[in-house]
Amino acid sequence: MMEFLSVLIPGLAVGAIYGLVALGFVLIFKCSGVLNIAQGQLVLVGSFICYTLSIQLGIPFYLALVLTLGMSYLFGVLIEVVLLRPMVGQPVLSVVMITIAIFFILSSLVMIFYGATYYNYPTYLPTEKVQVAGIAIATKYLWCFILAAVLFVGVFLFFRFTNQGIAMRSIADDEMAAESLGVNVRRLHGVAWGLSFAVSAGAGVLLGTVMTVYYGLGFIGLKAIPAVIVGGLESLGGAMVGGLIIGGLEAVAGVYLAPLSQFLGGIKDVFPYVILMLVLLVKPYGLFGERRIERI
Amino acid sequence: MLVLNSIEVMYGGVLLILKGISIQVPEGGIIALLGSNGAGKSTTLKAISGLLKSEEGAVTDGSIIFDGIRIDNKDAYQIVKLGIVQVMEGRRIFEHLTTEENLRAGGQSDGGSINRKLDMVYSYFPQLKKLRNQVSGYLSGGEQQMLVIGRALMKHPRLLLLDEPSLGLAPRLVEEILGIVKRINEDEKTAILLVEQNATLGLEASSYGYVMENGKVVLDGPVDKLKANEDVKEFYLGLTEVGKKKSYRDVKHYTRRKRWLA
Amino acid sequence: MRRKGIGKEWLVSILAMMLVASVALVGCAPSEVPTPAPPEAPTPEFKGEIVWGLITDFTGPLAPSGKDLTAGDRDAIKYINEELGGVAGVKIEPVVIDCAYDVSREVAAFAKLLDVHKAMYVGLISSSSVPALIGKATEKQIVLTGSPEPAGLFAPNSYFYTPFPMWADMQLGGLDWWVENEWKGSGSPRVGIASIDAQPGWSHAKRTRDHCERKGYTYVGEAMHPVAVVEQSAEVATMKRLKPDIILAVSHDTGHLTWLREWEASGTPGVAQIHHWCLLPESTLKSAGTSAEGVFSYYPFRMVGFDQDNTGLRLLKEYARERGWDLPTPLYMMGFTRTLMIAEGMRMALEKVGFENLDGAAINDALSQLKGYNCLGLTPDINLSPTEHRGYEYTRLVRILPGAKYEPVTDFIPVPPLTPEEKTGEYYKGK
Amino acid sequence: MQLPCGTFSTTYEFDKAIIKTRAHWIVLALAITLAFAFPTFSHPYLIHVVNFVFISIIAALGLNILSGCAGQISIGHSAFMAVGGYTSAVITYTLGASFWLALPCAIVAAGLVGLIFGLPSLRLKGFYLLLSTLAAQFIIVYIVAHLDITGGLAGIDVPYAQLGNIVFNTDKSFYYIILVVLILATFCARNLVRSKVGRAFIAVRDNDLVAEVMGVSLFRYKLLAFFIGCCYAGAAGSLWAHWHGYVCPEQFSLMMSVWLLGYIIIGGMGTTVGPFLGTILVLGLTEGLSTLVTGLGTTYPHLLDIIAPLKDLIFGIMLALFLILEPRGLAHRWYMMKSWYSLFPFSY
Repeated sequence: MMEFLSVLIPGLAVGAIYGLVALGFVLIFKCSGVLNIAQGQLVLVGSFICYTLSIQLGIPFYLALVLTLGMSYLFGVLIEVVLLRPMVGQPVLSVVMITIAIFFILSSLVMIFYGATYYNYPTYLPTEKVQVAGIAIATKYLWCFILAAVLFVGVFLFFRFTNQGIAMRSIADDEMAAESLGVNVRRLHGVAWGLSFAVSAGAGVLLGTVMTVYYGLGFIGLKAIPAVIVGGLESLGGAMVGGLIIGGLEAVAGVYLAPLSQFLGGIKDVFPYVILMLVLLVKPYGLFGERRIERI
Repeated sequence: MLVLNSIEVMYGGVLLILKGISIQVPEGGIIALLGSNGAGKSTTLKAISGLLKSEEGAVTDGSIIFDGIRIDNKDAYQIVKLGIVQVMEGRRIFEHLTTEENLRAGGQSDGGSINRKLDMVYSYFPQLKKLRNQVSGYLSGGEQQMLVIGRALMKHPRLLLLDEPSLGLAPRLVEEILGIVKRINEDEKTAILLVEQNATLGLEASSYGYVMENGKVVLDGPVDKLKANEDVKEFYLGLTEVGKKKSYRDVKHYTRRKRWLA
Repeated sequence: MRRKGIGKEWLVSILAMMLVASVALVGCAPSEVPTPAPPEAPTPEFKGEIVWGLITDFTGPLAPSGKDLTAGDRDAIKYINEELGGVAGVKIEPVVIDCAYDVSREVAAFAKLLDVHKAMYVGLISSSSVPALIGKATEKQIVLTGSPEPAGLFAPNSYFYTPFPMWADMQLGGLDWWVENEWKGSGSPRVGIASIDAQPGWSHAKRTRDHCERKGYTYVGEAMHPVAVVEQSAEVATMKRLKPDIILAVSHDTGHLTWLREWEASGTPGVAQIHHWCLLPESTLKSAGTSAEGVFSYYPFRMVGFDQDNTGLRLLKEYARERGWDLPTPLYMMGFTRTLMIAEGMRMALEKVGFENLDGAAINDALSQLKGYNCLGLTPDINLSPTEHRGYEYTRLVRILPGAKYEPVTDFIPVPPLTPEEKTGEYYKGK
Repeated sequence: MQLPCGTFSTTYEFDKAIIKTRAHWIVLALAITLAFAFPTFSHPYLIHVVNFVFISIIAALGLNILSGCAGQISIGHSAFMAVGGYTSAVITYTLGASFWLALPCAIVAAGLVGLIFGLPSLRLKGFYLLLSTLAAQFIIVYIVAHLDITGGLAGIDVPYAQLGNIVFNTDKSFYYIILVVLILATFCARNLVRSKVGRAFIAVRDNDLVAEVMGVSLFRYKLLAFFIGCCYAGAAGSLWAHWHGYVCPEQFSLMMSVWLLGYIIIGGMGTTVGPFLGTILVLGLTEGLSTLVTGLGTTYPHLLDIIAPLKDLIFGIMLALFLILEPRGLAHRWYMMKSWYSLFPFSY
């Protein structure tokens, strides 16, 4: 049991990061109906912004973190204005392709400015281990939970109780009707991208502190997709729960399934997708997804 | 208050839908816009409320003036700020939001206490208050229609554009809703531009009417005069003598007359 | 047609500006070479030119390796052209194609190098392209080099060469040394493998399993992680469950020593003995932090140490300084040495058949006769033969010290010989 | 589609025909002759590129039937190519059968695996389906990478196709096989859309609820769409394997699936000409940029590690620009040009 927990908890911590990325994904999908393939690249860019601010410019870490969130917000809005806005009213798959263009643009920009090298954040988070119920857990994992939770709760409250949040949810349901009520749809799409970028950047900073910052961090965008599906494409809370489920199960599968047979070696990598398939077969709209209320 | 000066609307740069429409809505009046399917009624409303733009449509000629301000180049949210709110055809509720969230989604940016506005809406539609925490997608058709009208009311509009509120509703419900609309018109001094396919209903509720055909206004006048018009009787109110064979001359007469009118 | 809002022109101009700006920024961005190299003065004394193709990764998951490897290739070519006057008077003209770890693009690049650029030798980087191209290279008689992956090395009449032993050879040589000299426990040592979930990783696991069986060690299992994913807490947990005494970390360079950080963070006291192939640049050591201390690793360059002095090392130090490095990186060294080795083969071929008759088959013939060549003193003697395309068969170990330093602990130790079975390509398929 | 001036449909046969005028027949005959003659005058490397483009087009045609016509968007198409490629490889390498037997087997095998992964489509729509096919991508590639019969991650050396004494081991000779398959594939794809099945697909795409009410069996047609689409992928995969002479799991990457979808979106969904135009545009652009970068790299070697990612940047920006200016795909522009041509000189 002890051993199981010591496997599970780091898995969940990574899952919290997946959850944050998934949250960013859902934010964009919910508000503008765009499936953002480049979500992982937002994480990557966020991580590097924080690196530049805190290491290269020497700004204190926590200030740099806040600045990163702010700058990412602005970048998100910029991306929306320059690339997504002209696509309003166009076939939805063309808009998805635009996000692939964003994928290329962002990852190549990172390559150009930072090169294919590894960067390390100095250890900001406390490094000592804490004993939780007899298991030694690195504090950085606990910090993952805490920071992820803070960001998530912030987004959740925003959506639940602010007028802007409700307006954004209304756009998700019926964009034109929202427009007819005076909701400035375009501006809110920008806000959605900004928020999404900020949340992803938060995930990027967490990843950076837990691991190494490098141009390949975008891989996490792919891991967020099973998390999103398990949670349900439109559900903010679902994204977080999905992330935790995927992260936890992935770690458990990697440790307990892989050694069972040669065939299962490397199962960790596809296990999230197996879960994805299973969830979709049982609950086609994820655990918390919105079933389209359809009438002919 | 609202003046449409011979506007033309084009979709996608090729499809001319409105070919010179002129309409006036006076302060506090109820105006009916009648016409059959595809006559361009909904397009006229969207041209006023600025919703055309998200459908690749544009006002290509003429002007729309509201209180002396030209609005045909403004975005939807700016027009709503000026006090024109459209209730779209087909009960476009936000189906995953609760009733109250639906109302709040409309009632944001223009100051004023939301609670007071909510109370106002609930006073017109007491049924909605009972359903305030229900997910609106599961409301009945009539309740949904009430919700969309209530949602528009949250903006305290000076002009309400109502698109086919009767669509797919039982006659009794339609009457109830139209009654409430009339009350809103009287109490709140909201002018109303009512689009109806059901001409009987439309003419009953309003004081002045326009008849549209093929992107043009072919006939207009005070309701009484319209009701008396032979063509309106025949083509919109269905009051032609049953069983009598229509002669080719009648048809010719109608088209000639329409051409003359336009 | 247009909606209102953003005009087309506006958008185009913004994007054009972004493009110009990024190009400008790129122009200003500090590159690793402080000043652009002056255009080479035309050197008329060359007898002719030979095109060398380099298929590499500047983008994609192997980009860090590709960058260094190709830098090594290019510097060696520069050295040959500028200092030696070419290979027997013939200039080498490199053509570099970036393929971003995409096999089909590598196959296309190979065709392009042959058909368009008329290359006479192709240097590869990724391990997966070796089996994809080995057949074609042999058909078209083009000498290939690449990372020393088994699947290509044992194909019959192969045109694939490497100056080095295979990764697993060195690893097992190191393992044997460690068991003899450092293993303090009783009974048989428990050996585990932490590697990439890709072909090299699995063939290492297979060979290690068989090697342990022969030597009487206990093989406890493996923890495989995807290429290019640094986060490896689950692999660490797997490894902890297996309770190994020694971990052979055949991590990809992207895995680095961050594995060790995870190991330490997992709360396990003490560090396992890790064998980590080849990459020990300072940045890697720093990313591992204190957790790497005491770990055994291969001598990063798998060659002679920097404590020695010879032409090759002086040359490397000079080039490294030009690139702003303290010491050349391992992959840079790999590119440098493989280029020297191929050039030597080419020189022999040129002497035998002359420039006019030079072709891939002649280079291949000459290369397979190479004996006792040590890459300007950078490697032990390389001996190739028509049936054995691996170069030298030695390895060296270092111990990592505090402060991102390391010290050599062995001299060259021979790697265990391959069994006949391990010399077949089939052995490396599957698991 | 508009007919040229002065041409009218006077019989049912004429109305149904795809090619209606003599000029069309001549153009088609010329195009096919040109395609067959192409290797005789082309640069060898160009043949390699064209082979790659043609194989991609075959796969894209299948994806177009699945996603463009039947609306079942898939982002795991290259995994079905892997099924085809591996089936073909195992049959020829392990069992020693000939390519001509392996190709149909590969087609059917990919179709059958497609059926399995098509099952969720009965309950899933839109992006949920898209993402479930992402699972197909990872799971299939994982399986072929970890089975012993498929050679694991080391892959399989696939024997070349052989017909009598002719061995199709060069780009030039294999070009003809690819071309024949491509022509057959195009013929089938073009006609499928016009058949009962094609109309059912379109009904399912546009509103599956209504389609079902009108008597289109969703179960049947959705699965059929997956079967047909994946058969095309299987053919492409098999050709790919025998052309390269080698298969490994890394060849069938997620990026390739994304690009297959990209080809048909850029080309124009639901049209037969779309996959052609989209594939040619994207692959042409990639090839052009790669050549540019290679050239620049030779001139400015010290800037290579910046120039290389710049290629991706330019690619991304051009892609975005293209989508913004031509969001409905190239096929849309193609039809506009065609109707302009057939209506010339009266443009209305």
